[in-house]
Amino acid sequence: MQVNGEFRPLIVAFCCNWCSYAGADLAGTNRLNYPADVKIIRVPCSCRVNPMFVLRAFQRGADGVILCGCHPGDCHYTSGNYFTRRRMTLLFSMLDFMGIERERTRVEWVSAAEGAKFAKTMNEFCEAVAKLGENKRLEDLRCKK
Amino acid sequence: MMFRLPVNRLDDLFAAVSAVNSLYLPVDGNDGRASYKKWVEGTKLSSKLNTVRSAKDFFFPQTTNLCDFNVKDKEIEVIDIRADSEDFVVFGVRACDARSFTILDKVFLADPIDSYYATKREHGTIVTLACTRPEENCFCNVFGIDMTSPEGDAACWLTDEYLYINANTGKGTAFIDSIKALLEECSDEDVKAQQTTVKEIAGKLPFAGVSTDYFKKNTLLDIFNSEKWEKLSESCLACGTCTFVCPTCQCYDIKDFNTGHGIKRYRTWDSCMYADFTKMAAANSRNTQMQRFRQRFMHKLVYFPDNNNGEFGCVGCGRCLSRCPISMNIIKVIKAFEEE
Amino acid sequence: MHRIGVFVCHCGTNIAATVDVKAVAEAVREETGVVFSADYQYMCSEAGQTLVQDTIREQRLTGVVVCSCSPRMHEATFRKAAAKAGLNSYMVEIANIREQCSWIHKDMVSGTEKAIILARAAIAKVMLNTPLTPGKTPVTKRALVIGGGIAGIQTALDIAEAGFDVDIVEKQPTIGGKMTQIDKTFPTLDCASCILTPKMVDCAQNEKIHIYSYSEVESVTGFVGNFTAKIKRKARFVDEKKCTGCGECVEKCPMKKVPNEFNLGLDNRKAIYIPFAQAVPKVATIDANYCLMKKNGKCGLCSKVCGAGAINYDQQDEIIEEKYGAIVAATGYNPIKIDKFDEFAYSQSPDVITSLELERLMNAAGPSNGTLVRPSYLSKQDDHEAHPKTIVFVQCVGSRSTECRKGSKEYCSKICCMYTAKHAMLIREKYPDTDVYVFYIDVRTPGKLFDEFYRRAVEQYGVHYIKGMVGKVSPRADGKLDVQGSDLISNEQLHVTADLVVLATAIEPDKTARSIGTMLTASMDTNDFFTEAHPKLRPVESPTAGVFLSGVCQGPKDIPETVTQASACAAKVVGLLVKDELTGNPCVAHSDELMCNGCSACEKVCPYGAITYSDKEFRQPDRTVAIRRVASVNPAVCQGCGACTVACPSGAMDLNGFSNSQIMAEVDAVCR
Amino acid sequence: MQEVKDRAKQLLADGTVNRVVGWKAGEFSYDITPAVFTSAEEIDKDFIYNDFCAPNLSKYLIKESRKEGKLLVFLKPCDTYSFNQLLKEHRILRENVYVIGVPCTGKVDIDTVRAMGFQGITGMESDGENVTVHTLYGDKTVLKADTLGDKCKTCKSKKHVVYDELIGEDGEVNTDGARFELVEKLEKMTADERFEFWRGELSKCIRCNACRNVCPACSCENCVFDNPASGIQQRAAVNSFEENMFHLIRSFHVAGRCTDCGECTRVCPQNIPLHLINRKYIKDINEFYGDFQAGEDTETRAPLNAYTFDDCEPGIVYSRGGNE
Amino acid sequence: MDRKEEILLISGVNVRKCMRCGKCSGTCPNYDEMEYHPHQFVYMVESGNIEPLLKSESLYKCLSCFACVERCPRDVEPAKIIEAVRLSAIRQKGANHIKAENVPELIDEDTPQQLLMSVFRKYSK
Repeated sequence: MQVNGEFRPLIVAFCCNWCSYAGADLAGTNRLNYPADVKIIRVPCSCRVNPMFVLRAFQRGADGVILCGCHPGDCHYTSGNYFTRRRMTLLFSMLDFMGIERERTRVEWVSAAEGAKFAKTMNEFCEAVAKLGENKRLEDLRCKK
Repeated sequence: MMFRLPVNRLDDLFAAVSAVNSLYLPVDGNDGRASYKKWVEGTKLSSKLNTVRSAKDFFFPQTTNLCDFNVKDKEIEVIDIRADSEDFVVFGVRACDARSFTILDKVFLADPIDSYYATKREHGTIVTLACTRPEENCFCNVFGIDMTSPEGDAACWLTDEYLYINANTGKGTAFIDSIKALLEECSDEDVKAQQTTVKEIAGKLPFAGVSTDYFKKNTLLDIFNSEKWEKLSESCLACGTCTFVCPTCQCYDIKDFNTGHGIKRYRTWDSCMYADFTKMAAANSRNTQMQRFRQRFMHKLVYFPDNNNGEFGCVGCGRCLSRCPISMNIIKVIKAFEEE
Repeated sequence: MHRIGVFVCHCGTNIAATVDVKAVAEAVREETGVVFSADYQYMCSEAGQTLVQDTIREQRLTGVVVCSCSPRMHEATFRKAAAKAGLNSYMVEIANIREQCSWIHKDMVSGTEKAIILARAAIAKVMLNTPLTPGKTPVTKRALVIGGGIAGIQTALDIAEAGFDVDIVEKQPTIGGKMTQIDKTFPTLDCASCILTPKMVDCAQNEKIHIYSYSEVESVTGFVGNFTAKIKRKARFVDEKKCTGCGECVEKCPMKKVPNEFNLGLDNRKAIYIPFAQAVPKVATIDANYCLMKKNGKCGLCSKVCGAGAINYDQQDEIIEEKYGAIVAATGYNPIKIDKFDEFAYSQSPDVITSLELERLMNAAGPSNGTLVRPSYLSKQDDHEAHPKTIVFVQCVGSRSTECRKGSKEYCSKICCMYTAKHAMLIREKYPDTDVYVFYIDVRTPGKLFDEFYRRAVEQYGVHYIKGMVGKVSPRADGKLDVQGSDLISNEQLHVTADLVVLATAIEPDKTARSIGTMLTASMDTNDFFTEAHPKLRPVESPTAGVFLSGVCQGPKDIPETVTQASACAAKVVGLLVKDELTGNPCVAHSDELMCNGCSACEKVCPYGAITYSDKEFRQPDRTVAIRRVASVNPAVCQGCGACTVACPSGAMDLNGFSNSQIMAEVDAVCR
Repeated sequence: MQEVKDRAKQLLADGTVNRVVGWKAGEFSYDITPAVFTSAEEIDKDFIYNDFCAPNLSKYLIKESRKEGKLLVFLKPCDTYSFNQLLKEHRILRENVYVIGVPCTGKVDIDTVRAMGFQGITGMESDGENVTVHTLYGDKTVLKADTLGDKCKTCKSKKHVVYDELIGEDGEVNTDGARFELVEKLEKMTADERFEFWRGELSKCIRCNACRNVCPACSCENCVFDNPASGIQQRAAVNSFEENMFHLIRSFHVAGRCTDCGECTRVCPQNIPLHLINRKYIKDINEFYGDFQAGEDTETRAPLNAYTFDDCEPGIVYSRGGNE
Repeated sequence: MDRKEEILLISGVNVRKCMRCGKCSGTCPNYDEMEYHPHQFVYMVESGNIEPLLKSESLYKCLSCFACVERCPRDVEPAKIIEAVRLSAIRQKGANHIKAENVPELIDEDTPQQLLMSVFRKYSK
């Protein structure tokens, strides 16, 4: 998306309810800035994120997709993020294999106490995606305005 | 009137056509298979007999955007998205594919006319190319098609030295006129000679003697209720390969796609082999794969001829024979019935 | 037709300072399905909630979106408010425009723009919400405790104390567990039986507690609040109700050469036996493997002498079925087998013993009546060589080791450092002429008064602690033991001639734990310890709802820690049993049977064992009937993580409240 | 192979089975059709097992094994992996199937032969070493090794992992890793090159569903791409995104379940090397979580339904080469 | 490659697994003959303090009885480390021991070629 002649990436962040969403709340409570480009979608657990959600986001115009969950070992549901870890490692590896820029996807473990990490992660991710520019390789032209 | 052009000047011909209109012709891909590509400087005409996908794509593409609309509560705004069509030329269409347009025309140009198809037909010039080395899968002659004198707006013959061209329609004449500077008028002797040789090969093709009489002599219901369908269809995978490579299959589905800021209505090819083909609110009219399999062949061999003066809905291009994952095809179906 | 109401909160200036709330309210009014939007100072206030409720009624709203602070703050508030106005509480969605918008952005333009997008996402989601009703299941007010050691006893006592019925199933003839075999406890050095046996008696006398001794759990079905367990009462050939525990039968039994498991085989017992004097229930048990009557039908002495007529050689195993609301695993531990550790010569010399054997050798009720003797001299305790003059303790035998081939454990067994200090101290106190060496890798003494205790062993009692490991123990012809080990501090190899070597053997979960875990669908780690629902926050619950963990079955721990956990576990059980019915979380997974392939992928990833399979008949499109294996989710057990929804390739599994279509609608909305 | 035919007739005759799932001869030597045979006459007439019988029969058993009576199926070594995988997912009723393992030395692929320049192929014969190709324009003999399809060129195993009886000698699992060579080559390319490669390949897709419908791992009762409720239903690959979407999601759904039988590539009418996508998953799984061969047994958990505490982090993707 | 890496590569041992229990040295039958003991080999290689080991006679005192390998609770395999240090020392001296041009004169009828090959491999760089 171009805003005042400057490219602003659209970032979709899936956050697990118990750790990362709370971490994002904490970032807010501590007034830690990160770009408004980030739109958070709450899921019960990172393991709820279906690869098709990730692709859907790209289809609809997202320039980057990030998944945040509890640190391995801290999952509210004991094992959810372990499955996430495998699923997303393989999916992102495949996207990379298909030539989709690997910096457009990321998984980060953020606990409910890590507001600062959440903000830092989002700042870094936005910057990395902004550098890449618009998502052209997984776009659906029909969805462009 | 026959014209010719030395083979080494083919590129000049293509360049001249391209200068005016888009030109599409069969090109070899890196996997050795041919497909239609737009001609650009350096593009070479394929040496293969035919393309994997048929020339149908130019007039009835796999997906066509029909219109856009916006919905706001109960208001609907419809937007016609059709841009002005440009003229184009398809070169190198074989006799079988050329005949497919006769069949497609009967469907799409009958009342009510399909304006999307009609527009494409209007703007497209089909330049055909006679076959010289038919494949074992070819059986166009079963349906009375002469591979050595293809239909189309203009027909071509390629020999070692020359490309011969002759107009069949007014559009074809106009096409030849547009490139006349490159052509010289000539006799049709060489063409005749080639036709004789190729016809001889065609007569020896494995399926040259296949007869379709069974489907003319027996009633629709007898064929429909035959026990043979069960066995013939038992290993069908229900994929749409035969349908999608077929030059005469013309079924489509209409879908809406919500882009988030409007609806796009488009149509896409559909296949009667699919379980959800013509699925209706209540259920599906054909519940088993046997019924769906039967539908495809009944349509080509019975329903279509019944409605079109006995003309079969197949042109014998052989694509389904070479592409079916389980090697079940119309020839095996015809033969199974002919056995009786 | 949707009728959505959107309420935008100012939160004083918390939101309104960075987000143009009026513009948000206006913008969302344009959205399809939205029939009402308003902004308000404090949505969570009484007045704000009233606004929501009035609007629901006046506008006949089908869904509510509140743009405010995090749903973690006030989702419950607005759900309750909506419910009061007659709207299903799950038709409410929150757009987080405070923590995740106004508080992190400074610029009014981008803040407002983002708030509108977040509101749209919530609207898109709420349009796909469906009214949900939490399922309710009744709770059987009875608990089952598997294992009657100190963990099980404490848990049972606490549950009974709260007024609930509780059954203890113990596979041995008596409850009490490992603690009954221990002589003294650290760091106070009080006698284990003195503190344990009163608790055992309490169990027996408590009318809320029923003890199934010499019994095992055969099967468990059901789910939280509604378990059914089958308990096998193994035939002990003595009528528990009649037996008075007088011991006359034991006295008369001619079969004397049965290895006494209570004393770890250091002495013998009879074929009919009471494990120890304070056993609960104090009932005799016939060991059918040795009883002459059972083996060849000749003898019957016990039956003759039994005044109560309690002996019944024809007794059969009995299966009892009982319903429970909660189940506690308290299956305990055992020392590992160390016969593969050749270097310590455990199998070669009787004078190389495990620490638990030492407990028995030092116990007044043990095979030597409390006098410390070398096991090789048990039958000639008066010999002047009987008393060990030099004792070597070896730490970490089988613990902290990756030698799986020997049966080693990678974990630290946690209790050995302390009990070794205890043993060393007790020996030095009672037999000051004895030299005691302790070879250690590390001494680990976290715990109240623990390090002080260990230092006392060194400083007051003069126990020689050597940093290093024993490499080899070789029995000598004269019965003494050559101990070769390294002293890493002085960088020497030491050779000690010892009379007794005590191995601090690693402990492992009881062998029955694995099968019980499977029965309970409770997950276990690779070491067969039960896994907690959360390692920090839910340490006494299994991830399987209604299953609780007490004692060492969850991980190595000492007695004080075990008792602490046992009581915590009881508190959790009571918290469950006190409810008349369980209100489920309606945001659970459900399977569309028409789409399910029965492939079991979902079952494999479910941490709660909430998914089961059954063969069902389905009418096919061609009107024939086919039987397919399909999954179904028990909503009372499912916790709603959604792992199954992604594992399912056909998309048959979906999650209420976070369905595929809802999440995708949100994605679409934020990307619009 | 007469032995195969005889055994089929024998088992039919003694009532062990009431039908045989096998291969049926076609018009030419190469157009083999999977078929169900119910009598010795049918077997004598049409049954065939030779170097052209490439189709993997295991997927037919999902339906067939649920019918009345026991059936006999012939499985090549690589087909037995698919069979096992389907057993593991409870898709085949094992008690209704009698499995005979048949040996395989690689199957001749008609498209490979055509790509060698042959036109008008009216027949082929193989003696195991050489293949004689009869065409309208003359005959020629070529090495059989040169005529193999992609699935056979890098055969993963000549060992039958499940069978009730075996005809011929059992072979060995191939562990040379040759099947990953092309994947490796792609991995070494730059992201731009990989993107171009896949765009070029996937843009050929006509969404005929042949890959999906032939795939033994794609055994869903109702595929998400056919299901309007899934949100990703597709009738056709409308544009480049949907082409990617279909193949990405399909391969993810079969990741850890794909036995690498290679049928997808064999049947693709557009010659898209689809197996490379699946092999990439297999290669990644092997590298990240330890060697795993789907269908090797019926017990081991699929890698995506399992985890270890110290699995690699998704970041491993970013630390690898090939991102220039 | 520095010396430590070389030793780790040759031995294939992960010295970080050592938990300093000393059981290797507790079990060593030739302990008293050695200046540096098995646990010290492991520790010193880990800390990169390898020069003293290379100079020490201990290298050649190890009996390669593998008792330490058998007994080590963490599967560290100290004997392999000692062997690797020994190999490293030999390789260091290696170039001087045998050169390609010296090989022909060593060949006689009784010496198996294989021996020469392994000598060549072991004692030259």
